Amino acid sequence: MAHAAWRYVRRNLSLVVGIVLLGLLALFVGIGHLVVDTNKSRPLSAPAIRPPSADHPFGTDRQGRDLLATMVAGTPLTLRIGFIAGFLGVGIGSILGFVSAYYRGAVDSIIRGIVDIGLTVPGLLVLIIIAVSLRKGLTVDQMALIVASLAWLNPARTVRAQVLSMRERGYVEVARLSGMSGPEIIVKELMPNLLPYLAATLVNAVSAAILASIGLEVLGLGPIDSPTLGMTLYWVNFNAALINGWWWWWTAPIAIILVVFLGLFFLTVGLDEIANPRLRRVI
Amino acid sequence: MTTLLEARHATRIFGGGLFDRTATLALDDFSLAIDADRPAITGVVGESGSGKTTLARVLLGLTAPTTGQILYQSQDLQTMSRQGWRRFRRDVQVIFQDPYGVYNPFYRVDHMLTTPVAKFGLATSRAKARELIDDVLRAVGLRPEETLGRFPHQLSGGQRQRIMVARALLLSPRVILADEPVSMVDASLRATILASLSTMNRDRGISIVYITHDLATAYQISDTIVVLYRGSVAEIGDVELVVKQPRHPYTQLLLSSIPLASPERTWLTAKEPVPVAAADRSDTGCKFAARCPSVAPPCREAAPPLFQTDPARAVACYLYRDAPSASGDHSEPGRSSR
Amino acid sequence: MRLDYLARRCGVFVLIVWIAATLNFFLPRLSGQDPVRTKLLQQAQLGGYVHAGIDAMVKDYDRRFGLDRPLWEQYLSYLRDAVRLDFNYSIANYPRKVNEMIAEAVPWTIGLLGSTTLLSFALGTFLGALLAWPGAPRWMRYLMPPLWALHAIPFFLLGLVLIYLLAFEIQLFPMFGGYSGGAFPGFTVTFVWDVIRHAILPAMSIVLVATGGWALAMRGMMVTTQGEDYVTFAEAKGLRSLTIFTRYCLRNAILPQTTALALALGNILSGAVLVEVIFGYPGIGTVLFHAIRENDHFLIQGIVFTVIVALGLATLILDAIYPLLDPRINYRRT
Amino acid sequence: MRDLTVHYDTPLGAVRAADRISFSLCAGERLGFAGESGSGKSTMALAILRMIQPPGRIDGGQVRLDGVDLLSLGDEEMRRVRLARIALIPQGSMNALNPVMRIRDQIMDGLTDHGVRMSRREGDERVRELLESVGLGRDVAERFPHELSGGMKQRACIAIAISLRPRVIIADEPTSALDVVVQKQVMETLARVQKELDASVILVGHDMGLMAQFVDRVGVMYAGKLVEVSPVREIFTRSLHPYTRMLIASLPSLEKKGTFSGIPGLIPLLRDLPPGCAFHPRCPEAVARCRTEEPALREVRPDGWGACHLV
Repeated sequence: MAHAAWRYVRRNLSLVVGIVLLGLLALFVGIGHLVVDTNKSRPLSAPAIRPPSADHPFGTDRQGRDLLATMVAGTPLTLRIGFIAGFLGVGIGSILGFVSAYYRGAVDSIIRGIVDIGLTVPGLLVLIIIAVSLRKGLTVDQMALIVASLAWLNPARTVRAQVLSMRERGYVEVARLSGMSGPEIIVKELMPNLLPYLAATLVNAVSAAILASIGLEVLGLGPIDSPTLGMTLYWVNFNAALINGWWWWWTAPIAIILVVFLGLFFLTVGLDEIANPRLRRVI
Repeated sequence: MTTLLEARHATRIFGGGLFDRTATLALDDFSLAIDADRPAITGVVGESGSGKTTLARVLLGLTAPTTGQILYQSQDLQTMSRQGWRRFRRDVQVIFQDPYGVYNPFYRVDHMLTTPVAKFGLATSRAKARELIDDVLRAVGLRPEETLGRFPHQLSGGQRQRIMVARALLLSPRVILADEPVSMVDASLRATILASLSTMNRDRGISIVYITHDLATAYQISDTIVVLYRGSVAEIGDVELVVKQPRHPYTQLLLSSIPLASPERTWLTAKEPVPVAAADRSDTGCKFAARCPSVAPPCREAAPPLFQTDPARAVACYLYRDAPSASGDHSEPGRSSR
Repeated sequence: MRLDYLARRCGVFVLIVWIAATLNFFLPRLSGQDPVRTKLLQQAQLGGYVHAGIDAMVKDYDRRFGLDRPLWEQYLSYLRDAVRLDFNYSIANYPRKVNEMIAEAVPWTIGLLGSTTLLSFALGTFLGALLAWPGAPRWMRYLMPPLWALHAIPFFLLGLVLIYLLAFEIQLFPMFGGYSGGAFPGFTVTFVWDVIRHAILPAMSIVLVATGGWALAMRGMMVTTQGEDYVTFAEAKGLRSLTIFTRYCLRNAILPQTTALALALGNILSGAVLVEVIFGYPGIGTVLFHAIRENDHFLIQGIVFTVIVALGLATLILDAIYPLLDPRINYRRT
Repeated sequence: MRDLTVHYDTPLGAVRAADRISFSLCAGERLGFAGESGSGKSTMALAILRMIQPPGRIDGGQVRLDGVDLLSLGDEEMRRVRLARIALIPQGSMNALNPVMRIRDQIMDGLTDHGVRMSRREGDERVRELLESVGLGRDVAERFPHELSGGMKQRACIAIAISLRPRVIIADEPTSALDVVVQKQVMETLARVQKELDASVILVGHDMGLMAQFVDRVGVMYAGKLVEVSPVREIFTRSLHPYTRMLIASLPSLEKKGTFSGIPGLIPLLRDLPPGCAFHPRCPEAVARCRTEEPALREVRPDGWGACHLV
């Protein structure tokens, strides 16, 4: 059994590395919630600007937040934004992708037009305009919805491309001639082959959503009082932590963000390899 | 003569939309009738780009003709009721060309057979369904235990194509449309599959439309042959007449180009190769004019209609304009002319 | 054929410009009340630091976008201004005009963004091609994993790390800003050198990340191209391996790479905005950051519109160049 | 060629795609290799040009051209032999021409990489000459591959193949996927060009009709082995191997109906070949000896080689 497991690991190295990284993160947050008192992540709950010490392993920031508590509380919030926006994006995107690729006609050209133009427009700027307009106290979930508003563009494009190529295959025609209806063909014939691609697209969308949300937060457009990773970086920049040499203040969020992105990246590569084995030789 | 499946002046144009000026005429005023009473094998022969596949898709109702009608039991497909379509889908089956693209890699090959059984309710119980499937597999020369339960990539192209034939057989159809069924299969297996097609026609009374680029296989199993050139019928008639005494210059060119597997060396003539005229897609006149050795002025003005040169053969060529013109609307091959 | 293709591409560009203006106009109005008006009125009542300009602006704003005017009329006047790149005054630093401030910041962003994107694209593509070439030196193999891992990190994160390591600890480069405080902007050698020293860290944080991405994509494309029939035939023709590498593999693999560049411009710019904010680099990003902080709606809308249009232009240029690379494009309907 | 053997490493172990192939080719002769898919005919042809890509590898044997064993040459020497002395005409179905290069450049780069230095004008002249020799107009030089029809692309490949007047032309299924009328034109061009160069041609294919009308001698391959080599006339009248006879019988003729029949059974998988003669499970004339002992290819009659115990 061990040999087979080892062979599987060797074949899908990227996938395993991705899962391990995200597993570590989940462990950190899980144990953190048990061990650390997360409401210490609120301002004035600890002496300000303390380098990492016994009672504050990650040190404290200028507003008196215990950074370990902030990380333990903030990471799940950022991930939540990523997952909500990612799932919404892929959900809407794949439905639109499916419909436009399978039913073609005017619907297809409209969706294709929106997607092509939408992707050339820099997403962050549009999100800024939206966030600025909504200005009154954003919550984490509202943040997710804002990011989701553009997160569906890329999934729509990739799913449409996949379905278009599959649709020409013979087995869709045979299914139709065997009496299967349109939706049935989508679910029974196209969907199973699409799952690996969908999974890779989902992980991509989550990663892009997290990046967008952190970007907005760093610009100060995030949920001001929540301890998400992006907001922590905003305060780092706001208080010029770099220049003042408070290195511990930004190392923690950056380390965690790195683990998040590397984990998701390896996961995408791993899933891509499963989606089309030919890629396997490339890595 | 009651017709089973019939194309009446079917034409299909691709492109030609708002921006796309290059409209391609895939099928041009094509008429063909499959006889309901005497199931026969009709061979449709044509080069690539002659509209063979478009014809198959139009007859299957997968693509609607731009003008003209496709009738099944004298009902137009466009206006047929849902009930009518279900019957049409069951009675008219297909064998596709590519044994690799026709199988969904996600499922085992059984999926190709179990789906029609379920969808058309061919069997009351699972055992009955399995029995039905085993029969058709044996009918095409495959052993069920060696074939079922396998994934497509575990079977050879020949085996997969035979499963496709079995699938068509499963629904005991009245017509089978075979679009290049053996062109991607090895020579040794080609004969076996074509033989099973002709036994299906002979024993089970299934009319077959055999679409191919290979005139020799068409000759071997067809009763009637339609020679297609860029979407329109060049010559149509009894297979012996058309192959042994070809009338249309294009049919003659086709026959002379086939290298025969015999010791006599007649194929490689030493004459200078015919200068390949750029295929000018002139709209008016006979489409073959540009390449025709006996082209004449009338050929360039208008496309020649079908002339009934023999009781069982019609040719679309002005060389035979003194013959009575075949009944344009409804040319039944193999029937004595009125 | 070529003109038809270009005409369609220009059509898309005009569409992008129209969308940019529409987004700018409608999105703020999503939440019912017009945020610009509320901001202006707030500013006027403040009274604390009264500056006469605000009242003039409020009157001017009401004249053009007054509540009595129907929405579409407001929209039309907004469109007219947008096309003329006139975005009114900057609320926060009146009397400076918005397009004045943008004009100042744009060259910095183009300098940083343009150079880093081209550099990382060229370097990444060349590296990716080499990695797929059997004749490449062995040690190249080990270059791939670091580049690859770097590719997963957002630009501005690497920026933070670089500032700490190369500016704070080792003081090799300035930590902040586009040029030293006292320096007098002008085309003197010292000033230019000073600008370059300031731009190195931001540039590095973009190039190091983007290069990995291009290398990975190019290597994938090269591997597929090497499997193509025309490469096998090229070998059968006894061509030199360098000829096959450049004129057969590279020349074909570069096509999808260029399309990917056109698609990636949007993301690259979003990343660059954040890099500028982290480094306080005087480009569009920092101006936008301050505009957001001070709720300067006119400036925000001006920047967003200009950037979207600029990207639309860049994509149009790339689309115009593409047929030169791929002769088939003239005949194929895009 | 003496005992050429080619292996392919697959996850399920090494597969012998070509097994001890031996034959000799005279100057100006047309030798055909017929066989179905998986018979190893294309592998053998590519092995001559030493173009077997990993996971394939040539394991033994010799390929001598004018006395020089090509398998012992260095890579650079072998590169110079390709096109100059042995040229390949690719399969008709492949897109063998570089889609982003004009035809003229795809002819010229073959010449320049073999050290042929000529001015632009001489180059254009040479290209025009080559194109005309394969029946293509002068304007084709400036065209891109997607602007040419299937037949024209294949003739352009022939022009490239003969650009350095090679001694041997290997045509690997040159007209597969071409219509029968275009096929005839392409083969006529190949015949004329071969005569002008007095080069010899190896035609690899599965269409026995094409073999009958084009080549002088035919080698029949089955499951990686050469089972018969005979002059074309004798192959069709008194062949030495049951598989050849059944292959010919499976060809639909235009003379009489109902004369062609398939070969029962399945094409064997190269990784688990039956013991003894690989064809014995499908051979109607198989005897006990066929199941145990593999028949060697021997000269049964003058210039007639067969690998069958019954002959």
